[in-house]
Amino acid sequence: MAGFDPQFVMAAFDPQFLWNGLVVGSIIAVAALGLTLIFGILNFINIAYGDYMAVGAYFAFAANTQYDLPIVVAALIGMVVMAVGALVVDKLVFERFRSRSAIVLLVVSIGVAFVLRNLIRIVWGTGSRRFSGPIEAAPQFFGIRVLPDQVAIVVISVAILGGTYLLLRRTRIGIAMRAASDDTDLARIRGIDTERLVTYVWLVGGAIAGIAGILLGLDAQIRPNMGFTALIPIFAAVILGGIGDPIGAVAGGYAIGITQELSVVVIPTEYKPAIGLLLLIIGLLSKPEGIFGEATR
Amino acid sequence: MSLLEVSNVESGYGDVLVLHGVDLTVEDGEMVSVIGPNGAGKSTLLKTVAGLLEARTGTVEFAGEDITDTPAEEIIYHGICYVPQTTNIFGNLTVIENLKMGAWALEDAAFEDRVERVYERFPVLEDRPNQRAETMSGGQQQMLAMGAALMLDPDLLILDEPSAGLAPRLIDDVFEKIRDINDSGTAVLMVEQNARRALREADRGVVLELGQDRFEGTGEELLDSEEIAELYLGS
Amino acid sequence: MAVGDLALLVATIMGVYSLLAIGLNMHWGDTGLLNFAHAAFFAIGAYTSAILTTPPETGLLANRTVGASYPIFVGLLAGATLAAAAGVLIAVTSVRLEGDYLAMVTLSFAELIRLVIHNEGWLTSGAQSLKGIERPLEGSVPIRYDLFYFLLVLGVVAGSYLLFRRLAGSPFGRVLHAVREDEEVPLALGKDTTWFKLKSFGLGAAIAGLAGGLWAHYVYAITPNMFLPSLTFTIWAAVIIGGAGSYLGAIVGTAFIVGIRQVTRFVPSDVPFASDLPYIRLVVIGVLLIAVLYYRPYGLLGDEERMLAGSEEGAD
Amino acid sequence: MSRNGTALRRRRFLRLAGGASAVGLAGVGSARQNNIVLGHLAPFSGGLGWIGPNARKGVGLALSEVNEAGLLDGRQVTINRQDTETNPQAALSGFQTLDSQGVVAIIGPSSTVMPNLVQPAQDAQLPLVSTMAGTLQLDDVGGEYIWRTVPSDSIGGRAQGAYATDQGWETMALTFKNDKGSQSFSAAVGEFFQSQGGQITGQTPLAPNADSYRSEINTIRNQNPDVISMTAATEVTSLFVQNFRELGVEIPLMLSNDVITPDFIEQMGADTMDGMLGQAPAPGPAFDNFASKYQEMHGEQPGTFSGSSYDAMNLIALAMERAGEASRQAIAQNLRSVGAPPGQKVTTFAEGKQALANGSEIDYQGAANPQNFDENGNVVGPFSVVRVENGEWTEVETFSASELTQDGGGATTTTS
Repeated sequence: MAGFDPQFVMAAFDPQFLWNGLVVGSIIAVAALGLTLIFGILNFINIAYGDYMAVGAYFAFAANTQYDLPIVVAALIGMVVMAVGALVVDKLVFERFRSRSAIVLLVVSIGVAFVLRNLIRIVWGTGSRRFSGPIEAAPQFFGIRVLPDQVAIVVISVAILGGTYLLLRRTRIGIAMRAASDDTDLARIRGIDTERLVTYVWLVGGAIAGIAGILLGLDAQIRPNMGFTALIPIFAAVILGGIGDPIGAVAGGYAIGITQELSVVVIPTEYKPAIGLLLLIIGLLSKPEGIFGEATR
Repeated sequence: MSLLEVSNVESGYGDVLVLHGVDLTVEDGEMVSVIGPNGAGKSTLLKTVAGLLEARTGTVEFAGEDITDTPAEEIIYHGICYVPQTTNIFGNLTVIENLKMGAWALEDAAFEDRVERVYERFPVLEDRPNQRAETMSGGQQQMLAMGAALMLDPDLLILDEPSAGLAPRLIDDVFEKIRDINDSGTAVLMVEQNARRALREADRGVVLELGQDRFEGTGEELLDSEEIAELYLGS
Repeated sequence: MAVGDLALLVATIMGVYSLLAIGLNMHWGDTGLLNFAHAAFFAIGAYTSAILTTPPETGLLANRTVGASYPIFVGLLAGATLAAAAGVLIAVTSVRLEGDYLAMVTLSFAELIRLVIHNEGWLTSGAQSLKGIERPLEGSVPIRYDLFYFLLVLGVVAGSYLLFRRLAGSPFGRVLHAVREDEEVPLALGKDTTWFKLKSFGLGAAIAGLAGGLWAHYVYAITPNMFLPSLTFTIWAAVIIGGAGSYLGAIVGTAFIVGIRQVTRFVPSDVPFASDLPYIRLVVIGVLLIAVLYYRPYGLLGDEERMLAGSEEGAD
Repeated sequence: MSRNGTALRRRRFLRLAGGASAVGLAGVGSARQNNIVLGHLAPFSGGLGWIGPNARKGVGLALSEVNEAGLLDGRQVTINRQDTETNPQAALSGFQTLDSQGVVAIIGPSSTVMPNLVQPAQDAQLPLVSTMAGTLQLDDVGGEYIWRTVPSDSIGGRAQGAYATDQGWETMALTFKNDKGSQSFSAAVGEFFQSQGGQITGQTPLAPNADSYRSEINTIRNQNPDVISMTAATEVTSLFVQNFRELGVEIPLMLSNDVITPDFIEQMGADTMDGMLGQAPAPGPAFDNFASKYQEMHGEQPGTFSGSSYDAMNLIALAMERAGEASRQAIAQNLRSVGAPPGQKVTTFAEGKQALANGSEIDYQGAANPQNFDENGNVVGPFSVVRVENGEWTEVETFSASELTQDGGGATTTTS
């Protein structure tokens, strides 16, 4: 199916694909930002992160369709629930393993993922859900179909990325987060209570995971395994950007989103998921410190 | 009463004990160098004092207070600032951010004043407040590490191999700064690979071997001792 | 009779999964490698053996044009070999990575392999079941076939158990343990640790491939959905619950997890939440995994054997 | 969408109520001895987990009717339900669990797992009647122990192909969820459409867990077909339709029978669905009666595969009644004769029992289908093409069973 058919070459410059890629990239970028923040300080790969996204989306869904709250309010509820939820999971589980190796924590996070994902299935069933709102043909601008939801996704993403950037650059606590992500021991030597920072990071990272899940649900559907299946491109973004580097993660997110959407031009659609997988592998194998970022380990 | 008093401390990593009962004192305003072969436990000793490692037995007292089990994040509030050998700056942070973190324990209002004083001592930092720390040269990084540690104006500055990996000309600079800091009243406890140099600078030297303090004396005494010269100074 | 069939089926599943757990225990328990590609090795073994022993299909959906009629033992052997080769290939690229990064890379490789199996119908029948897979010696064994097959699997499990246990206690195994504890030490002693890791990866993958072949020739038909990452996670849970480092633990852990699945089938289907049972079961496995890691870091049986291994090493 | 919540709660309530009665029954030891146990093996979780409950409710309705009328002089029938988890290994365990419990027949699962059960069913000589497996892979394996109460995809696919041909559409794009069942159905549509002289512009698989199908839809649009045939279950279809509408594509879209339900229109919105086409087995002769009883019992309209599950349960019970005994052999040997002509047409177990008692042969007319098994255990039946008009699926054309089977089995491929 693929090949150098002129039609495909044309399509490569189709701004529609670029716009779609930008939307998908925005979601991956936000999700990758939360993941890399958490990783930066806690130093373990949290497999359950995708399920945090799903939990955020499902709580927003419940607020939106089961309690008929406006989507904005519902999204805030989803964010808050997941911010607190991430902290609760930490207190219940991860905190007890803080002194253990990153590998043990990774396996523990698999257990957490099992629990969260299947609780979702028990509570909300296995089928897919949508936020309320009609489905309408998207208006066209310069030949690009642009949905209001998509615009919202891009705008909200930029707001969250900008807000987080300011938090990390301009506030004492934000700088401390970056400092602790650089080197926890040195942060402690400076008098920074890293356990308290960990609390803030779970709150911020959990909220970001929640909103990322909501944005994903807004663009696609809400499903119990939505986060798990999104995890590979998100990890790929984090790794391309250099683990623990927020700006790199965001850049990686956009790069992967756009690459993924453009990929259908040259490869059969059924291999679209391979893009994230390949980028993850290549990213880890070629430059562990990331293509856009700096080494932290 | 000494400023720092380490008594019979045992410490180590996991199952491995590195320090087997070490005694050490630092007086007010004194500069003390700890020397000894690789694996003698020099860094372990500093980490134990700084609260990054727990002392299994023994006590650490500072200014009359028992700080033996005080965790690392609280040590600084007692007036001790520790500059580790590796990663002693936050590489991803800018110079000014590193200094801000150095002043974490401080009220915001006092920051401007302190940063001015650090700039005076390390003018190289004033030129590049927004440079990412890890893009600076090794010597500049060492200056930043010390500068950040001095933000709180500590009573005791602990330095782990401040000259490691630096070119000879830069080593002179670093020791000059340390001398300077000590002269302005801050006590210094320093571990050095470069034993001769360290003993020359220090008021007093302590030789550590196999996790125990073997010799102690003024810098000159140790430098003059044939036994020490043969064993540890590689003459 | 029928009760016996069920018991034999469950025991056979336990056997096949035990082989997976034995392979993973070599990776994780002995060598400390985070292999998350185990389902892919299992799949490679299953598909290789099935393709080599099952001629191309006919009919409307028959997109598989590759197939042969080699004897089943050839298929099993080829499956194990190819799985081992895949294991070594993946390891060559990534074994130098730190543990958790290795986990992500191997997981990605596994998903890529599954994607290829799913989409290359000419080779694997793709999303359709590769069906009509023959059972070895069916019709020519003097005992009940299910019993025969169980005994075959049991034999392979016993043989692998003895072999891998022996390997773990041999000088080879001791190097693996040293790599697991602290790679610097064997490196300092002049051991080419990368080579040892590759061998560990290959051996563990080979046994997973063999398990795949045995599975394919038992269940008549295989589909890509049998090889999802959740299978890898399940085997991980089994190894950790059983006790990393202990081959007996790997088998016990597997029996435990397969056992939960089967026992809960006897729950009457009309109790509340009965239709959520598969999910409740996974929640329970998740909680158990965390609890075991917390309360018994070395699993149900891992403690003893690691201590044993330690004393043996100490005696040298 | 807000109805999802209430539907969920209601389901939970029914389940609890069902639990109470089952526990009560289990307490009566003597009644138990006389019980005939049937197995119901279906996906209650995993990829097709949403189908299981439909099947359960269909079986449940037939079960209550059978028990009320009294099978074999009033013996009670109970159901042992096992979940396939949409996964062959779990299905095998479930099958063997049922076998070990001595069930005399199994009401069976979906295409995903059926190929793994064919041989075990034959080995155990245990009749397995699938109520949901349309896959072409089963076309030629049944007739003794393997049966199904849904037509093969080869029949259903022809209805779509035939309708497209009737409309004068010359080119068709195929797109399908990248799984076994959907691929099978889509292949059947394409095969028949080509055999009628149509041209296939491309086949686009849809990855099951994708976050959007926009790029895929763009690819399809670029093929510029006269019609698109899209085969997938609800999840993929809903996202596809959403993206399809958002992108403003105007090409006629034909959906597969999984989504031909009122619920789906309600979920997506009537405006969104307006004008979309679909095909489904035409309701069986007994459908209306079945649907109203179903509504009464479960408080909702029958879902996908509810009818075929109802039929399977009735056919198995009638086979036992005709044989006069509850054994695997008896069921296997009598299924065809109670389903197919000649005989008195009956639509419920009670009618059939009566007729059999009077010494007549019977020809069961099902809710989903006339249920006349061929020599391979397949059923054929009429198919309807439907279109969404004013928020309802409205029949636009029906193809009789003979129209869909007349030109022989494997239609010849005309290369495009």
